[in-house]
Amino acid sequence: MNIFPESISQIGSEMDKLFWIITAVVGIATVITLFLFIYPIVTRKRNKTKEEMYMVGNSHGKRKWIYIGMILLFLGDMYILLKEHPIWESVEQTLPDPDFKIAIIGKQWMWNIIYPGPDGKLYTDDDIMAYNELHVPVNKVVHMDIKALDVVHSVFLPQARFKQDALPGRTITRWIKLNKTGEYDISCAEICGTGHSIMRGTMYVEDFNTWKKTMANIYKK
Amino acid sequence: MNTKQLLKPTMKDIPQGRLGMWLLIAGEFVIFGGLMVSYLLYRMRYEQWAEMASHTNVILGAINTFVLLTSSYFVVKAHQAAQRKDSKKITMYISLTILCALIFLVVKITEYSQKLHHGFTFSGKELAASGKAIESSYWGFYFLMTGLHATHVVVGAIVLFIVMQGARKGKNYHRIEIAGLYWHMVDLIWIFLFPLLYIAH
Amino acid sequence: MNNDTRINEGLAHEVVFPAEQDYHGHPNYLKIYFALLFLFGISLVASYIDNFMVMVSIVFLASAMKALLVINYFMHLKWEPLILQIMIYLALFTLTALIVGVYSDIPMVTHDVYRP
Amino acid sequence: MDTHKKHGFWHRYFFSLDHKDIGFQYLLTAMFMAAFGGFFVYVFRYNLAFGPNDIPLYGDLAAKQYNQLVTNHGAIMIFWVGMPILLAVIGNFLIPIMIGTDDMAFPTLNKISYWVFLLSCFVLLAGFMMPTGAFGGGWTMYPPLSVSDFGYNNPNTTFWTNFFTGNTFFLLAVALEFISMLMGGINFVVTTLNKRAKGMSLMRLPLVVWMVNIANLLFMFSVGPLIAGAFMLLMDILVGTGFFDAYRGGDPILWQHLFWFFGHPEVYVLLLPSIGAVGEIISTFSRKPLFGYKMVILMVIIAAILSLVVWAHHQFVSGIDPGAANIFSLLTIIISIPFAGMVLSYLGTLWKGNIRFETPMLWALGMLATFTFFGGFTGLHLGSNVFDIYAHDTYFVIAHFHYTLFPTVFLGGFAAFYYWFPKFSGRMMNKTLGLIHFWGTFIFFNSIFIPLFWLGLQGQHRRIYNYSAWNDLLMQPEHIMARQIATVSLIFLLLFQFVFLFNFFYSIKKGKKASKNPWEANTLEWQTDSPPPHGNFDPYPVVQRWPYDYNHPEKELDYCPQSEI
Repeated sequence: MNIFPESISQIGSEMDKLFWIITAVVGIATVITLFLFIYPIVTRKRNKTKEEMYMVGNSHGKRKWIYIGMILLFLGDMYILLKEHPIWESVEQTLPDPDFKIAIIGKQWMWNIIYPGPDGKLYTDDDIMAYNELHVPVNKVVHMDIKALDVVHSVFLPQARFKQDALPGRTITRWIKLNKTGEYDISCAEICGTGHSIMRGTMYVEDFNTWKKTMANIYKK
Repeated sequence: MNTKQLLKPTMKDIPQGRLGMWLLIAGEFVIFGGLMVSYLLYRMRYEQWAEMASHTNVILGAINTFVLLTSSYFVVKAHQAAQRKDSKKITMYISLTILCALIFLVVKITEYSQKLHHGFTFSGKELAASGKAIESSYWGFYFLMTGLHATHVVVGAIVLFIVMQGARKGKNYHRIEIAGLYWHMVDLIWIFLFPLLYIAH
Repeated sequence: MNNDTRINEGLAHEVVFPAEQDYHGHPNYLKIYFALLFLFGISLVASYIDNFMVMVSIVFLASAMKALLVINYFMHLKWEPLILQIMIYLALFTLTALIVGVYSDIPMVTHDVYRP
Repeated sequence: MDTHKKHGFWHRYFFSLDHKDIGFQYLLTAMFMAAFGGFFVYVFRYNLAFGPNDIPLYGDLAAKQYNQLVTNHGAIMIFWVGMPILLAVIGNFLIPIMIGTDDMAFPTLNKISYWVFLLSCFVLLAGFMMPTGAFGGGWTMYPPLSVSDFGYNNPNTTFWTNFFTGNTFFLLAVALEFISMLMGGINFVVTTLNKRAKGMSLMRLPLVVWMVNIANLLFMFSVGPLIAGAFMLLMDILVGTGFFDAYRGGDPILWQHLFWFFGHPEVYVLLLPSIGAVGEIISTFSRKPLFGYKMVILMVIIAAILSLVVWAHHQFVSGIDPGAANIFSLLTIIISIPFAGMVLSYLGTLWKGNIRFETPMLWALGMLATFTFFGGFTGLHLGSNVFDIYAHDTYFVIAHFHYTLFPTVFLGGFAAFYYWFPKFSGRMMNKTLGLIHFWGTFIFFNSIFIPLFWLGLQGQHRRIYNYSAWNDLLMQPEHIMARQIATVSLIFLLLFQFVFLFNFFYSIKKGKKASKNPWEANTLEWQTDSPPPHGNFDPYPVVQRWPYDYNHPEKELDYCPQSEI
C-alpha cells in the first residue's frame, strides 16, 4: 500500500524524501522517549530505596539529562530545517523564466483558466478562457497567476505536491514543472461554500506537440 | 507615609479590586491595539487614505483631547481626596469629570453629524458608489474606533457616578481609585486615537 | 528572600485595604498635567510640518510620552509590583509581534483586484 | 460568615456563589455541549463512510448541512467543551481549595461569567433555527465566505435580515464565550495572586494552578486582536462595511492573521491546564516528587511567550510572504524544545517510581503518550513549511490536531475528572467501569486517526461532502475502507462514553464513600473533607512545604501533606 500518490514533478520526490527524513528524526526521538516511558512501568516494583526515589531534580547533576534531551531534539530540528530550506527557496522564493504563462481564477465553484492569446501575452483582449481544463506542456516551466473572484480558494495539485491559496485582492505567481504526462486532479483545498466538494478541475500534462495541437484547437474555438 | 513605601510591594499588597481592574485594562489595551494595528497596516498600504484623514476635524479632536486630559487630572485629584476621606472634594472633582465626559460626547456627536452630512457613512456605500471604493473602508475604521471609545466613555462616566454616590455616603472610598483607573485607560486610548485618525494626514 | 518572607506573612483571608493606607506616594499632579498639555501642544504644532515622516515621528513620540506620564503617575504603575508592570507591558509586546508579523503581508503587497 | 450554611437545590444550582457549585454547573453545561459535538461528528463521519442517505437518528444529509455540522463540531469542541472543562471547571473547582482559601476573589463576577457562558451556548444553538440555517464556513470563519451572502454583497438585505442569520449568531456566541472566559480568567489570576493561604509562596503552588494561570494570561493577551477582528467582521455582516472586502480596500488575509494570532495560543490555553493536571497525577501515583518543578514552570512560560510569535504556520500556503514563512517555520520547530523539556521531566518523575495503576494514572499516561508520540511529533512534519505545502488542509492536519486536542481535552480531562471526583462528590468512582472506559476510549481513538494520517498523505483534503469527484485519486477500495474503519471506531468510541455516563451518575449516588485523602496526595485540597464544606477549610491551613514531598527521606509515611507541621 503506497504512502503517497504518484509524484509527477521534481519537487514531489524531494518533498517525499523530506517527509521520510523528518519521520526518521522523529522516529529516533520516539524510540528514546518510548524507552524512558516503558522502562519505569515495567520495572516499577524492583526498587524501594528511598534516596533513589526522592529525586527533586533541582540539582544540575539530575537536570543534565533533560538538557541533553533538549539539545538532541534541537540538533534534530536544525537538521530538518537544513534539509527543507533549499526546497522551500526553490519552490516559493525563486521564479525561473517561464516557458508558458497562464492565470487560474478560482470562483464559486469552478476554476477559470486563462490562456494567453496568439500574441503569447496574458491580460490582453485575445485571451482565451477555459473552464476546469488546464493543459500544460511536460518538462516546461509554467507560471501560474493565482487569483480568486469571490471567496478564498486553494489550488491543490496532489500529484504535483503543489498548493497555493487564491485570495481576492491579490495575485500570487507560482511555478510548476511537471515531468510526467497524463490526466491529474485540480482540487480546491479551502472551504468555499456549498459546492466545495464538486469544485474539481482536470490538468492535462501533454508532451509539447500534442499540447501545441490542443492549444491550436482551443484558439479555433 | 508608612513603612510600605520603603520596600518594593508584592502582589499581596494590591487590593484585589485594583488588580482585577489592571488585568481588565491590559485586556482592553490588546483589543483596541488590535483595531489600531489593523488600521495602521491598511493606512501604510493606501496613500488614498491620507486625503480621507484630512477630512477629519482637527479642532474638534483637539478639544476632545484637552477635555479628556483635564478630566484625567480631576479623577486623580479625586483619588487623592479619597485617601483623605474628603467627601466634598471627591464629589466636586468627580462631577467635574462627568461634566468633561458630557462635553466630550457632545463634541463627538456634532463631529459625527458633520461627517454624515458630508456623506462619509459607516459602511461607506456612498463613497464606493462614487468610485472611491478603497477610501470607503477608512470611515469604517473611523466610526468603529471612535464609536467603541465613546461607549467606553459612557460606561466610565456611569461607573464614576455610581462610585461617587457611595463616596458621598462616606463608604467604599477605595472604589474611587479603581473607577479612576478605568477612566485613565479611556484617556490613554484617546491619546493614541487622536494622532492616528486626526493629525496624521 | 524578601518576597517570600513578605508573602509568608500571610495576609491571606483579610484582604481589605482601606484606601488611605496605600503604599504609593502622590507626585505633584498639577506639574504632570501641565507637562501633558505641553506635549499636546507640541503635537498640535508639529501637525503643520510638511515633511510627513518628521511630523508623524514627532507626533507619535509626543503621544507615547503622554501615555507614559499618564500610566506611570496618574495610574501609579510606577509604584506597582514588578510582575504587574511586566504584565502590562506584555500587552505592548503582543501588539508589536502582531504588527511585525503582518507587515510583510499587507503594506508590502500591491492591491490588485481581478475583474473579468 | 457561617462557613457551613446548607443551600436548597434551587439556590444551589442556579444562584450559588460557591466556586464548587459554579464549577459543577460549568461541568454539566460542557457535557451537554459535548453531546452535541459528538452527535455532529457521528453524523458527518457516517456520511463520509456509508453515504449521505438515511443516516440512523438523522436522516439524509445535504452538502450545506454537512458544512454546518463540520463547522459547529469544531467550534463546540474547542470553545464550548475544551475551554470550559479545562479552564473553568479545573480553575473554579481547584484553585481556591488548592491555594487554601474560602472562595474566589470576585464570587459575583464568577457567577456572571457562568451565566454569560450559558447564554453563549443558547445563542450558538439558536443559530440552527435561523432562516438561512447555521453558519457553515468552517470554524475559522474566513471572510469573504462568512460575509458573502450578506451586507454589501447582497443589496436586498436590511440590518435585521443580516442579524438573524447563522453567521451573526455564531460570531456573537463566540464573542460572548470569550467575554465569559475573560471574566473567569481575571478572577482566577487575582485569586491566585491575592488570596493564597499563609505560607503558600509562589514556588509552593501546585503545578496545575501555575498552568491554569499562565493559560489565562496567555488567553487574555492573545484574544484581543481576534475580538477586534470580530467587531470588524460583525460590522461587515451587519452594516456592510468593507474591512475584509477586497473590492473595497479590505484584505481577507488580515482576518487570517488576527484569527491565528489567537488561534495558536488557544491550543496552549487548552494544553496547559490539562498537562498540569497530568503532572499532579503522575507525581502522586508514582510516589515521587515532580522532577524539576521549577524548570517545568520556566519551560511553560517560555513556550507561552514563544506561542505568541508562531501563528503564521497555519498560513504557509495562504499567500503570506515566503520569506516570513521561513522565520515562522524556524520558530515553530524551535517551540518543540520547551515541550520536550516538560515531557522529559514528567518521564523523570516516572523514572524508578513506585507506580500505582489507579484509573487516573492510566488516563494521564495515555494522554502523555498519545500527545507526545503522535500529536507532538507530527507537529514537526507540519512545522516544516515545505511539507506543509502538501499536507496543509488535508486529513494529515486533521489527524494531527485531533491528536493534540483529543488527548488534551478528553484524555487529560478524564484523568483530572477521575482524580478529583472523590473530592467534589465525596464518593469513589467504580474502578472496573473506569478501566473499561479508558481502554475503549484509548484504542478506538487511535484507530480513528491513524487511518486519517494515511488518507491525508494520499491527498484527501478537508471539509469535502463526498469524494466521488476524485474517483481515481480518493475512491479506491483502500480509501473507502480506511474511511469506514475510522467511522466504525468513532461509533464505538462514542458508545464507550455511555459507560462513563453510567459510571458518573451511578457513583455520584451509590458509589462507596471516599475518605479525606483517598490517593494519599499532598496538596491542600486533600486535607479538607470531601466534598469540601461551604468555605472549604476550618481552620484555614498554614502551608509548610512544597506540594510534592513524596517519600521524603526523614519522614515515616511515604507522603507528607503541604499543611503538615
